[in-house]
Amino acid sequence: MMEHTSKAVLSVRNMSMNFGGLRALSEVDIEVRQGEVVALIGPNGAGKTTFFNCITGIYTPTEGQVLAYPRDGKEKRINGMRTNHVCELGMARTFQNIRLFPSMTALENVMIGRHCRTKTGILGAVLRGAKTRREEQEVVDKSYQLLKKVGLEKVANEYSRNLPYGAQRRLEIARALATEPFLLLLDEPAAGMNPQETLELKEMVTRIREEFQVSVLLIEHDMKMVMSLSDRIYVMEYGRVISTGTPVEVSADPQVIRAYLGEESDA
Amino acid sequence: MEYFLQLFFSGLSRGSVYALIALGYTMVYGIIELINFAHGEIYMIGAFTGLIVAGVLTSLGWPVLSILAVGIIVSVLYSAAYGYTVEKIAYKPLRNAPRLAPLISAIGMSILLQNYIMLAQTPDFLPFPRLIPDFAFMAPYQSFLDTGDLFIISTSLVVMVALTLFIKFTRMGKAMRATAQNRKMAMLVGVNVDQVISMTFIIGSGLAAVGGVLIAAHVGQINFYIGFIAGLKAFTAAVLGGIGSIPGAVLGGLVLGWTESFATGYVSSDYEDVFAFCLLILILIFRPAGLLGKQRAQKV
Amino acid sequence: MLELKNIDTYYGNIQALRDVNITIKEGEIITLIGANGAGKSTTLMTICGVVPPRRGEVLFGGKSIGGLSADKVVRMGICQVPEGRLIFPDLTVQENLDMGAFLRSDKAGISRDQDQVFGLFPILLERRKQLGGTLSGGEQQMLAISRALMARPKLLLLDEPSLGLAPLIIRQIFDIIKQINRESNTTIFLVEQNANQALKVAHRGYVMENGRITLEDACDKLLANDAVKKAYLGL
Amino acid sequence: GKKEEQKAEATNATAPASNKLVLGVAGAQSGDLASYGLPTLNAAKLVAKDINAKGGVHGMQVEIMAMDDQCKPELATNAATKLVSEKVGIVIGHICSGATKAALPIYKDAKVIVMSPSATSTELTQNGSYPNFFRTISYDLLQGKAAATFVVDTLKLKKIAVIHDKGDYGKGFAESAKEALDNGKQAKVVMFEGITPGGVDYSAVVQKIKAAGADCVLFGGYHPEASKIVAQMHKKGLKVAFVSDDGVKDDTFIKTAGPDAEGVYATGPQILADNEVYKKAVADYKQAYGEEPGAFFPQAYAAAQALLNAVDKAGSTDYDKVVAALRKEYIETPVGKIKFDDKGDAEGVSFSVYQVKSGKYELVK
Amino acid sequence: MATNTLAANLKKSAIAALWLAFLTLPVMVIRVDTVEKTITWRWMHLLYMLVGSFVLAIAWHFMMDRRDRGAAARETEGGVQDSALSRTLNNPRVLRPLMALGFLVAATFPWVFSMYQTNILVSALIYVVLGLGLNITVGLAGLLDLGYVAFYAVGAYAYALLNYHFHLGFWTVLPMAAILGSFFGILLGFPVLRLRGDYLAIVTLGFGQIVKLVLENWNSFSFGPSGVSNISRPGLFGYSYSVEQATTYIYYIMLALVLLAILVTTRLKDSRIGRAWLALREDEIACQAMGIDNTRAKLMAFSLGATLAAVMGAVFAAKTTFINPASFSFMESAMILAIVVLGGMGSILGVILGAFLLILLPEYMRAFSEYRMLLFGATMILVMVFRPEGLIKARRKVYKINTETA
Ligand SMILES: Nc1ncnc2c1ncn2[C@@H]1O[C@H](COP(=O)(O)OP(=O)(O)OP(=O)(O)O)[C@@H](O)[C@H]1O
Ligand SMILES: Nc1ncnc2c1ncn2[C@@H]1O[C@H](COP(=O)(O)OP(=O)(O)OP(=O)(O)O)[C@@H](O)[C@H]1O
Ligand SMILES: [Mg+2]
Ligand SMILES: [Mg+2]
Repeated sequence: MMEHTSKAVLSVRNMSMNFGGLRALSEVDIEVRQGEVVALIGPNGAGKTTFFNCITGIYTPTEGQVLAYPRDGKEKRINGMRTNHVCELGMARTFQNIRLFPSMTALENVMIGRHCRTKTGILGAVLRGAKTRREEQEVVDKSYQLLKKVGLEKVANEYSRNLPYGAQRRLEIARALATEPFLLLLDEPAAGMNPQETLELKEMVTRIREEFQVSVLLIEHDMKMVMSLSDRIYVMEYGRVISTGTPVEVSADPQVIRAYLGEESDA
Repeated sequence: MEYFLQLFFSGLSRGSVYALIALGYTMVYGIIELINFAHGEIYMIGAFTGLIVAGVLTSLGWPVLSILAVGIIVSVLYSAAYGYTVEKIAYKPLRNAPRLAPLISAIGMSILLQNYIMLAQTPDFLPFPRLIPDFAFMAPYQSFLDTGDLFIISTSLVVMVALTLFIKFTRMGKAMRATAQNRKMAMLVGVNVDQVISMTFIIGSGLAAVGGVLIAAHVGQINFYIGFIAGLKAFTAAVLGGIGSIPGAVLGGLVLGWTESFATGYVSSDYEDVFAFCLLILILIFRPAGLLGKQRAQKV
Repeated sequence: MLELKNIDTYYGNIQALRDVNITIKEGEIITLIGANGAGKSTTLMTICGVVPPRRGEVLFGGKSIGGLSADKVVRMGICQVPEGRLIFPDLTVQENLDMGAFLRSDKAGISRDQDQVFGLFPILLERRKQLGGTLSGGEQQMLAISRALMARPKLLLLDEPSLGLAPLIIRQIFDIIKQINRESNTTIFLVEQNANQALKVAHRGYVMENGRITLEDACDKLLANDAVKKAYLGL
Repeated sequence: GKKEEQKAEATNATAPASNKLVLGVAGAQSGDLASYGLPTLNAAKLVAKDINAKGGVHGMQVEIMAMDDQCKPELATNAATKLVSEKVGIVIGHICSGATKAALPIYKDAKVIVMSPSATSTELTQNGSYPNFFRTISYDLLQGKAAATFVVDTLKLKKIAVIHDKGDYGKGFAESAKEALDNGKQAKVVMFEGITPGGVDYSAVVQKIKAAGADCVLFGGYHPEASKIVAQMHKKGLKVAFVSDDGVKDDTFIKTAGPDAEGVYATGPQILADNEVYKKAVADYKQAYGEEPGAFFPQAYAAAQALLNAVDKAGSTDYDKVVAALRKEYIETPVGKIKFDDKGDAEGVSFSVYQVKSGKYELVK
Repeated sequence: MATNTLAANLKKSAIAALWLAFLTLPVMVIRVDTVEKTITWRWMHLLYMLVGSFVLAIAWHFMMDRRDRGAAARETEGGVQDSALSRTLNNPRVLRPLMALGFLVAATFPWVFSMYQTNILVSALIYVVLGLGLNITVGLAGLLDLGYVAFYAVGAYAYALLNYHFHLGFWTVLPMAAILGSFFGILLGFPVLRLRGDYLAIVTLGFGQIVKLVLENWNSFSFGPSGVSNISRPGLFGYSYSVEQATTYIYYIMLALVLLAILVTTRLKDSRIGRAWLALREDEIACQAMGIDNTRAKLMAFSLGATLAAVMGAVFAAKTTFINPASFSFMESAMILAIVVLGGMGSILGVILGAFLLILLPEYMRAFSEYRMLLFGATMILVMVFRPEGLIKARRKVYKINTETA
């Protein structure tokens, strides 16, 4: 487990989000520190995905501060920043309802992730000089390596829409990694996987964290995975953070048990 | 003030013409998301059928209003049959094709139908009998609004209400809405998607025919090309109001009519269409789904 | 009640099901487990007529339904909760439920079932007027299940009903499955990743690998099977 | 290859190799303007049939080669090159001024004689750049002037609303008329505006005319719009003179406008009521096609007659000879007894003003 | 079995024929004159319809069976859904010699064929480039543009007016037209950034109409509906030449431009930018979330497409020497779109084929005179029904993976 004193990479203060009359998030404070795996759990409709949407620029939070600390260490306020800039900054996400590019191959999907780290413009593409060709080959190679990391190198040339659900989830992770993030945001990565596959996924996430030096913020309903993977957990209900702490602390919190885990714990 | 009112009513009568055609447009679009370029041609065929019926019945000496009624009924039946057939030939085989394929086949169908009517009938303009009599009680208001305008406006409104109720409350209407949103899912709750789509075309085309006969009777002339121009305008109206929305089609038609009318009245008719399209662009910039269109539920 | 005989199904040139045989008796809960991409969802889609089989027969109540279109199959009393929360995004929660009862005309029964569904998932009652597309993932899943329940099918096909649900709700879902099976004698065909739970509620289970059925047994036996334990239960 | 073609051309020019004379007919034969192009084609067919029945032109049977251009300039150049490639020496067309302008340089280069029944753009003949171009219709400038003169001098009206259909023809007429009115200084143009052709409703513009206090509407354009406007003028209680152009001087106008057509003035080529050729041509048309001839039919008929007559008189399709014959030989046509001046306009074609009286256009004295 | 299906087909066709005859009955048989109050009955037409539609229906059903069977066969045999045509054309062994042949024909064309043939080929080539340009916007980036012809008009008028007022030559104006085109592309691009799918379509359609209307009405600027005539043909070092020579010259200019356009579009398609467009087309939200600037990508697609259109506009004006607003109607945009879709969206070879089909077909159908547009419409429907992916399916680049690195 990481030291708690390491510096923050994401710090959300007092954030709220309203949809018309519905307050989906209210006064949420969440912090992710360097190298941590932080989990966000809570009942359905608690506002977890909305939280992701708010910090990645898909929604603009109604109130509050979202501060990010990219690798260069400078603090950046990112409320309402455009999604692509957030991604460029180094926060990449996956989606709860998978959003791959269905009629592109697995490899191409990952290559899209490289877009913001490469430079070729129109003129370069048309002239296709040595530099462009080099960059292009680099994109292909890097993407392939990433596919390998998530165990999809065999289906590199399959259309992503034809991949099974579980593979699509892993592909989304590879695509996100291709953007070289410092913070990886995973929305229910284990959904649709069986316990065995979930186990493998857990190991994969651990490996990725080590290898790419990323912090991970994770939404997940699979308690076994959450409890064994995360350093810290935030629990949300009705748009509020109701509990926070280490897995052990949280799973003993009676409020969490009432709202989310239920009495008997046989997961 | 009088001038303003005159322009207002001019816009109203013009707009209700657009509205009447836009209703069918929006309906078909709402279900299969196809800009059915052949819709204007169905409208034109409705008008031609009406003309032929009127010609035959006039020679038999029928009274005007009953000719109008029979003319509308026959041309509704015929246009509906055309709509049904067009769907079967040009769109149904393309259900699973890329999205633009049916659009192109719709353009092809539009060209085909235009030339078919041109060859079978005449390229020239044909006078359409004045089937809508001028009611005496409208005489004092005629400089604002005549009986024909009244007919068209009230038909649009009646059709709008009827369609809205139909879609909201009947089983077929519900099936249509479900099909519109997710075809696979609609199938899984037991909707016969083929039947729903056919039905949509039948209703939409029937409406086009009502419009065709009424408008032709009002304007007094038809040729094979009227559908194309009317179709473009009606399509614009449908989008303006929020495509797929039934009241939106009527509102869009009226707004378009008023824009053109006021642009003509206060600026110049040289640029009436420029105003209309600029308004369209402006509205869509601020309301990307049209005036009454619902923004698609987008959640990630 | 439902019988799949030697089913082969293809997506284009990819064969997804190979010689699949499954039998479901009236009143049973049957579960189908398998890895990602094994062909579980395809099996359900084949039963419903969305992806027709290239070879083999699908019998429902003794009648062949292999070539029927989806809506006809639904009319015969088979209803599916598809994978990935296919709901109507621009219909409200209420309208989504009404669509579930599309083929029914008994008003009283419908409103009774609706009350029951709202009883099961009170959050849906709260969100009744909200558009389906703006619900949270879990709420959408609940809605999809509820919509299928509204159809009062004879045979209910569930494709990963626990997907994206909170632990509390998952437990509740499996209770509901047992309950509707018991109370209204609905036959249930359950596809689940959560094999542990699925094998606990079901009577019999099938295991699928690469489009083939590799194992078929009573659930307690499968739970004890080492291969199953290792591959699907993560033990 | 090229050489053979050139040789063929050479032989073609001196003595026709085959026993036929090809007459090209180019214009809108499909698309939205087909109703202006098809009567021309039919007229040419009728004339050819007539002449062929009489043994042809110097023993050559006349054959019609139809070329559709939909009134689009690019298609017109295609049609023109096609006709040039086919070694056609005489062409009737094109229908629209725009298409004609696009096609003429090609014909000019290949020395093909072109005669339009309907392209009225003033510059086509008046700026002298197309010696190979002739027409059996007079041009916008004269027609606009004629209409303006009539409004001012005969009708003695003072406040004129000039309306047009934004088209080449209609706007050309309207502009000429406006210019004549402005120059004349006796009447005032109170409004000058274009309407959108094909519209369903022109009541807004009618209200505007009313508000402008005009005592005369001068309309440049074609009959479909004209009939809608007069109908709406009557409905909105605007009872002022309606004066229009040749595009409206058409029986279809009277048919479509019905009672509203009564009293409408239109300028048009003078066709004398006792013109036997005209009567015969119309009768033939009715017999052959079972309907009234459409727009520009008399002019097209005249063009076909004039061209074939010139070839006949010239003895061959030789360019210079035919041009000379066109300039010299008079011929009786539906539009009167005509020959062509140096610029290519038909002499003897002038404009008169007609008025609809009890369902017929009658010459206004 | 075979006779059985034949019998079934005949029966279906008979029913279809009866139905069509019924449908066409009023329009085909009756002609009324409501003023003279006369009615003409043309019963012969009914007979033609019956026979004609019976024959057509048989052919239709036959083709439909083949299509469905073909689809089934492809599924079982495991071939990727490529048609025989695209397979053959995508096979390098066939493609190379074919391209060589094509090049040879292209290079010598004006010397072998008549001026007419050259002339319509130039038209077709213009549409090839227009198609390639629209293919960027619609085919690659997925932005349905129904007002594409506006940019074509911009280029044409740019040359026509600059030539008229300032006597600027073709070669001077060509780059200016390109710049103007891309400027207009961005101008249109901005307001429509937020719009999706068909809303985009209607706004672009509106934009096209606005440009046309302005050209029609703004007399002092554009000479209104009467257009600009006597536009100079492209200059050749002050050398003067005949129409025929000019056609040949323009032909070669066009050939070079086509090759350039092909080069640009192929390279862009397989580049970083091309991939971004593809992603944009598939899922805008995910695309942006993966760090692609949607705004930039869209504007780039719009302005590149517009640039090509504007360049073609200048060539068009130089070729016809006369332009008027009527040449830039909505139907023209629809035609260019049809070229792209009919040929095969995203496929460059397809676009070329599509342009040839749609531009040359009506020309060669001149023999059918009045019926040509009828047949043309029918062809569009048939091609789409029997080849919904277009004549040639776009081919995906296969990436070479360098496993050693990293
Ligand atoms: N665009 C929107 N409009 C209206 N309500 C919304 C919108 N997006 C989310 N909501 C509502 O906000 C609440 C929070 O949704 P959110 O998707 O964040 O839940 P969640 O915690 O991710 O749940 P789950 O675990 O089920 O995915 C839900 O009740 C949902 O209905
Ligand atoms: N539309 C499609 N086109 C082509 N192949 C498909 C399609 N849908 C599924 N497949 C393939 O068919 C196989 C079976 O897929 P299916 O969705 O039935 O698996 P599953 O068992 O439901 O997996 P999961 O647990 O991930 O949902 C997979 O290999 C998949 O790649
Ligand atoms: Mg969520
Ligand atoms: Mg599945």
